[in-house]
Amino acid sequence: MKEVKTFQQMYRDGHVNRREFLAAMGALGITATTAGSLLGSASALAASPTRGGSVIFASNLHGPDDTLDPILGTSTIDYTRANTMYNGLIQVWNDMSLHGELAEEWSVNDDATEYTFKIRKGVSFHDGHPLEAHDVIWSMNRHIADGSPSSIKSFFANVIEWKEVDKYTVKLTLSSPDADMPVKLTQPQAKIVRKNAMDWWKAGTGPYVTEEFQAGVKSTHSRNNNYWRDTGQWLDGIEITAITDPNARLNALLAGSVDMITSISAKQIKKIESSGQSVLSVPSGLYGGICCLKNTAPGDNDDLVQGLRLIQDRERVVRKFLKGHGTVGNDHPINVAYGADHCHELPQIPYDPDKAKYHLNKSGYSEVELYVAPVSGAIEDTCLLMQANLKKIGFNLKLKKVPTDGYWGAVWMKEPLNVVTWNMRPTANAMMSIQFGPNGNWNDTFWNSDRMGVLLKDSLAETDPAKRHEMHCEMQKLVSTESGIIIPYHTNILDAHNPQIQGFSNCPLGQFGGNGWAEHIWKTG
Amino acid sequence: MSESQQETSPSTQFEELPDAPPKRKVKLSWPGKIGIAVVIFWAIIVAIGPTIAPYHEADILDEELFIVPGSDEMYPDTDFQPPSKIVYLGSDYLGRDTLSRILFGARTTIGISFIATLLAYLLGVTLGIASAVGSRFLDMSLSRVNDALLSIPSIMFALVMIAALGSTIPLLILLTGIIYATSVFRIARSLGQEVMVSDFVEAAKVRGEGLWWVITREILPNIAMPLATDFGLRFVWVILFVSSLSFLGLGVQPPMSDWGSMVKENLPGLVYGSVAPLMPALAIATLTISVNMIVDDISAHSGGKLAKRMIS
Amino acid sequence: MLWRALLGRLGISLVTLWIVSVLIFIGTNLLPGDVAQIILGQMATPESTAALRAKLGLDKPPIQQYLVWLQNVAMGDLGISKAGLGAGLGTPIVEMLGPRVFNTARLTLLVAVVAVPVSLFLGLIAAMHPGTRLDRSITFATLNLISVPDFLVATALVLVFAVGLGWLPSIVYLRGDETGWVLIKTLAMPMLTLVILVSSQIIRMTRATVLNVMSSPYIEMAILKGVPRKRIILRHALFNAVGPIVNVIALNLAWLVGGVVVVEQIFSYPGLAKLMIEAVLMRDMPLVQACAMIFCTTYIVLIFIADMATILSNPRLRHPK
Amino acid sequence: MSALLEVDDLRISARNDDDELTPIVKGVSFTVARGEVVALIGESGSGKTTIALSSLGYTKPGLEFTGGEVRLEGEDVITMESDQLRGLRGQRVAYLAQSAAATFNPALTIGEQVTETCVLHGILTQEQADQRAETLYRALELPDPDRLGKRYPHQVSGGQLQRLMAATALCGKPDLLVLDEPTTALDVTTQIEVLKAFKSVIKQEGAAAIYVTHDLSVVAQIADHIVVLYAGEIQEHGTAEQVVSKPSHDYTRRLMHAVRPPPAAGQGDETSGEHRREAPALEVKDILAGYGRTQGGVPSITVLRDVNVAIERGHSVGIIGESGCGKSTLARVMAGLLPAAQGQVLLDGEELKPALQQRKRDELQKIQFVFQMADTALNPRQRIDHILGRPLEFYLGLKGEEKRRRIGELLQMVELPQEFAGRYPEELSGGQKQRINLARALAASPEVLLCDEVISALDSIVGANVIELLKRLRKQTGVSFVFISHDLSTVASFADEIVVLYAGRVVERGTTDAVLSPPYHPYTRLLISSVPELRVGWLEETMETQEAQAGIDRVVTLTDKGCPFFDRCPLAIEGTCDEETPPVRALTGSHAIECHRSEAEFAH
Repeated sequence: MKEVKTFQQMYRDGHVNRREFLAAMGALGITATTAGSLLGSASALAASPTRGGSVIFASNLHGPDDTLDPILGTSTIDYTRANTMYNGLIQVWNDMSLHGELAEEWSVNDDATEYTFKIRKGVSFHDGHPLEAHDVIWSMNRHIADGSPSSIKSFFANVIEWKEVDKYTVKLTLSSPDADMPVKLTQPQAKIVRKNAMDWWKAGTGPYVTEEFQAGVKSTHSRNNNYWRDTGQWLDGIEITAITDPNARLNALLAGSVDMITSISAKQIKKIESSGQSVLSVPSGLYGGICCLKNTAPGDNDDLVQGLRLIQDRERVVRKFLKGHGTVGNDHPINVAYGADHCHELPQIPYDPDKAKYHLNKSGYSEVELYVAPVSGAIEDTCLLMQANLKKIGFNLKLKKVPTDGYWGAVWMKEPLNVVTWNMRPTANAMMSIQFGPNGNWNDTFWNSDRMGVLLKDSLAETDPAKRHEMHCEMQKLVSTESGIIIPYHTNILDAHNPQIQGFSNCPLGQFGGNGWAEHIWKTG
Repeated sequence: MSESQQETSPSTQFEELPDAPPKRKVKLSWPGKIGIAVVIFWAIIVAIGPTIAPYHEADILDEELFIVPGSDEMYPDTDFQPPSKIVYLGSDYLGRDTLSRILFGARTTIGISFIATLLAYLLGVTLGIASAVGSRFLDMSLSRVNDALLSIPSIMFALVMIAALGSTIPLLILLTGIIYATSVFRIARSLGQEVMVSDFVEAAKVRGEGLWWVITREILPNIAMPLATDFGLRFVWVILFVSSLSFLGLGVQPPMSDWGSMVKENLPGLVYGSVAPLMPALAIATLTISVNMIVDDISAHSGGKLAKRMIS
Repeated sequence: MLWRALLGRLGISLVTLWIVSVLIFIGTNLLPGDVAQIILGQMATPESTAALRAKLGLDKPPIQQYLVWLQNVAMGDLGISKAGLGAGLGTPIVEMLGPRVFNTARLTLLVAVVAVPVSLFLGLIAAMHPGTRLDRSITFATLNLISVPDFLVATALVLVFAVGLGWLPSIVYLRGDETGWVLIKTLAMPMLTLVILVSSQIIRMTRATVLNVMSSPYIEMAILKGVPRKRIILRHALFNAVGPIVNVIALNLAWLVGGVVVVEQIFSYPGLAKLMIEAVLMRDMPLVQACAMIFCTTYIVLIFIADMATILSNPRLRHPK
Repeated sequence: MSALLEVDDLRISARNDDDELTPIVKGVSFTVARGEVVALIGESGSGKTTIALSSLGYTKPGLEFTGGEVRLEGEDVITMESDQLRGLRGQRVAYLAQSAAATFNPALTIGEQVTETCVLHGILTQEQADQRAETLYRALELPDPDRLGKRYPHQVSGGQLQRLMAATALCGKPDLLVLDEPTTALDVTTQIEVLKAFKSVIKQEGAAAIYVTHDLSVVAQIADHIVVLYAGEIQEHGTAEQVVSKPSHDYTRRLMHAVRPPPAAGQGDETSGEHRREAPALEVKDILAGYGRTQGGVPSITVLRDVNVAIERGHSVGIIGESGCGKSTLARVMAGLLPAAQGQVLLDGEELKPALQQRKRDELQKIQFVFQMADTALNPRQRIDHILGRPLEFYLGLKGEEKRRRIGELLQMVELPQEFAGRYPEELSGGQKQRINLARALAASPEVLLCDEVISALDSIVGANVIELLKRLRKQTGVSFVFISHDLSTVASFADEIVVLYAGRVVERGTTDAVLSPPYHPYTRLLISSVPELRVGWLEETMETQEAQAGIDRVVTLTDKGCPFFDRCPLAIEGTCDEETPPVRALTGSHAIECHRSEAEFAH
């Protein structure tokens, strides 16, 4: 819209103030949320990056098990620290494309069992040591060692060996073909550290150096003046902490105690914006869902699952619980955020209590128990709404609320009905194969389909976009009708920050643009 | 008062004078009376709350209910709505009726607390009296274990146990009962010891009465009244404790409402000026303050002895 | 006689502490899940679990585990937290506790410094003028305050001072280098909440104890000797009320160290109570045990000090016949 | 003499919760002249303390002035402001309470409490006050006067505290002293000391005094005027001589009647031999008993040693001694409440197990214990019929109508109306409770009744009535009595035999006549001479005749060797009495004295 551009220009030049800008956008029929982001980009237009200043970042979870060791990372705060301190071999860009980071380039053999990485020259660790092949090999071997505590150990189950070819060349041999290996190497756990590092503080090559670290409290970081690339590094210092309580976290931002907070809830957006803070809402494939185990009762009953699909008031969930910061789910993980692989032709599953009632009656059940933990922003609310709606049609859904801790070990993939949340993966294929592939580690509905296996394999090799789309459509249809997953919504990645801080990317793979904001953002004024 | 007829006395003109003025009956002052009224009110709510509630505690109200006539907004906000004719005390974070949830929650919160307090008394009084009448060794062992339990912060104790055994209502009651039995134990023990050395217990012992008779006929009737007053105090602590636990998220299963978790789940509404978190908090406060006012009033009559025991 | 009384109390405290250690050990071993498995998480294989179990000494019989633990604790070695353990570089718990103990101690001391004098003053004022409007308002206010949940007090204060007036930050965010006024302002909200909660208890107790003493014959005698009221309270009554008052102060201080979970949670204050909750949630057994031992020891030590004060304030024991 | 204090139509009422007033003092008038001692005498409930306190402008909580005036040198103290009252109290009018042990603040030093008033009122500097206190300590014959001020109340004895109380009162040189039963809680030997000290100090200081008591014989020693009170009204008012020798009012005569004559031979109640059997009903042999951990048959605190007492069937044995001498412990040993460390308890010649838990029910039935304080001996939560019914049911297996009838008989026996069966103890007066207490013991149809100070907590008239009742019961039932008391005249009027205990040892025993007539053990002699007589001038006479040293109260302890009475005994032989256990000298009949001195030496 031309008008919008004009107003952005006017705002940047100081002809209109913030309130007038938002009012004008309202007059143009643009929703407040969109207007807010337009305002953000207007600011981005207005200011060129400036050097200096420091920020305080508050994540949603921390504790005594916070770690600087990349392979142990399990939470946003660990990933954020890893991205601040270290680099990986390969990185993923906002458009989900893969690019070399510490690997200048890489090559793969035909059956995807051998990879060769060229290590970048002239990179040095924070303690001054130069980066060489043996550092890469040592770092990667930590994932495959016996009894390795790596949280992504299983990603590398097919690794035979990492081998030094020369000082700057590393060769990886796999026992089975794996085209997704480069994607796995973008994980924050797969960062490269200096060989034989004992003390993680100086073991990275990343944009910021750790000054202080107290598990469960905070860490502080200062600019790495010998960084190997120029990505800005605008900030002088970064402080990373967490505030577990969501209200306290929000209050901290509002009170100016911190500059960035992760994982805000959609309900807090109104308050944040009306208080002059900025919201970063990045559409994503991230979703919350309900798993019905197909290998056990009652999930093996197709009518029951169908009934539960039809009782989801998806529109209301997105409207009320997500306040519009998300998209309606269609019981498969691949939403619009996956771009071309999303199947827009697939009809949307409606909210239909009558049909639901029909299927539930047919299922023979009048009562089931669902385990709920607050694993995803709106999942509890969604289940409560489902419960209330089921009550109206005479079906008793019992909710068993359990804490998040221990949930993934004790409940998920164990109790017949449970809730789940999945982060977005770089590709639709990666997402589908992790959760529904024949050999998927985390086939959390225990649904096995040979057809799915064939499609996953073929689609990887298929180069024709139309055919590929067709295959993906078929997979999405299969999952949404036959598997045990119910996906009522996909939620945007929601974070909030002080409007003085700018330069965030909209990579949907993690908080604040995939946790890797440290070297890009800057603070004005 | 004195009606002795002493035929042997030289004159009946001078009767034996009473030792002390007759005991005054407990008469409540106005805060005590208000307290009783509020407690009775909540007792009635516990009995009939769910039947008079306008909605069910699980009901997430339809958006149509909130459509303002003449407005073209089809999907008005239903959460954190201010009190109105549709929702007398406003709506909560999910768009449920706060009043209905308080009415339903009374049963959960008061019920759990009451049963837990009863359990605490059962345990505490039994062991406390056993300690008071039992051997030195028994007393010593029970007292030390009790001291040890007392030294563990109660919330922490509950937290570890609930983490260990899962959050269910029976466990909640059991834990609360055990935690509060420790202080009941101390009171019952000291009261029991006091009565135990009294002459009338000695008299029963000299008579050759068995332990059971001494406990049930001599000791219990004499410590019943102070224990009853203490029950009120303890009940208040238990309500607060159970509320704190549910505030920390260790409580009943959704959609059941209890007052502590209602405060917790609606806390975000505070910044929007919603009354949703305040209403259940007020419900707790009215009940606890009332019970305390009654206890205060009664113990004012018994010479503040109770206050001395409150320390335990 | 004095020494016997003191040694007796010391003995009782030590026995209690020992029972506490047993209870804590049993309690934490009730927590489900094998610590080794929890540490290894989804990566657990039978061999790696067994190896880690051996490393942690979990393969030994419970009594032996307990004795080893007790011995270590007695030597000041609280063990290694699970945090970072997998990499072979577990964090010694003593190191982890350091800053938390400091934070808790700082808040406790600040609260005590304000609450104790204020509540003694108010409690005595109320006791000196029983039945007056002043006394009744103090009594009524404290009655209400001890009757409401702590989270209500905390949220009400946030509503007024942080959201409404905007004077104070609604959470504690400590950079670590705050001093003086900035520190006070940063800690103001939890301090205020705790001061209110703690003071109500101490005020009521002080008042009740002093009034109780006031009904004793020697106070009536002092009145009949024409001793002014102020002197009666401060010299005659207070000296005899020391025991219970010190006791209630000790109990409240113990609560400040280990019982303020809700307040630490609401204000996100990195204290010991919050650490223990986090440790419980992560099944970090050594850390849970260490925290619990700290809480219980604090309680027992404080009560011991209170008992000592009571014993020492008793001239019968101080000056035997 | 000009009137120092005028009490004019004084009225005081109690206000209850319903704001209703109950009159306590109903228009009392009297005056106190300078240098004069006026006694207020009456039983509990007569309003005597309330009237006395009004001279300080004070009422106990719950009471209020409703009329009249109390004028001190013409100024009404009732209407004084609190500032004026503070100046009045302690400075012009000083108060001595009944129990010094309770009225001394345990947390402050004696010196501070004695001198507090005059320093606060600015009469003396702290230094002057300390000096004056020391002077007073000397005048009151208190030990260690120069260091006494630094000590705490628990470090001195009860009698000393009572005298210290006088020092406190006198320190500010008040015009008027108010003494509220200052000797009631003391042993006779101590009482006489304290009375002596009070009397001389009052004379020395020239102060006027109001002396409150229920004991006429004490009053006779110290008062110039006597005011007899009953239920808040004056019954009789006159000089001491006049009231004591020629009482005009009925109530005064009743009070006089209740005063037991001083102990002397011939008062004992000789029992006929009709119930006599071979073996004594109850006998204790070579008892050694005490408290605390027992090691090698010796408890850590030994209270009784070498005690032998036999109670013949139908006889009553009085056990007498000062507080702390072990007389209650002896009763507890007999009852089995405190198992003796050594020695035997025999019932009808059969040895009983030391502890009552091991004794058989019929053995328990035969020995019944009557507790000292009826207030605490009756369970306040049980009705009288329940209290009396339980032993009937427990020992005799009575039930229903039979039990009810027997309860009625018991009530009749203790002269209480039948309707008392439906009442609770708190609805009864002290004397009535004591009767129920007795009836409960009788309900078991016992052979031996152990009466532990059963009348010491009662007023004189009530107590006298209870003694009468006991005498009658003894005749009716033929039960043997062990009668424990610190009051020699009470024992003398009731017992056939007397056992004198001193510091856990039997120093003398024999028939009442034998014990109460020479030869005496030196301690018995002291006891007998200490009992005040109901005549003016007795105190002065006794003070001259008595061995001053023996009267001084000491902490009485059971010594490991020698005679425990050594340090008080006027006849003590240095080197013998403190080293060797005195021999038992058998005299005529069953009379025996434990002493190193020969019969001839203590016969005078």
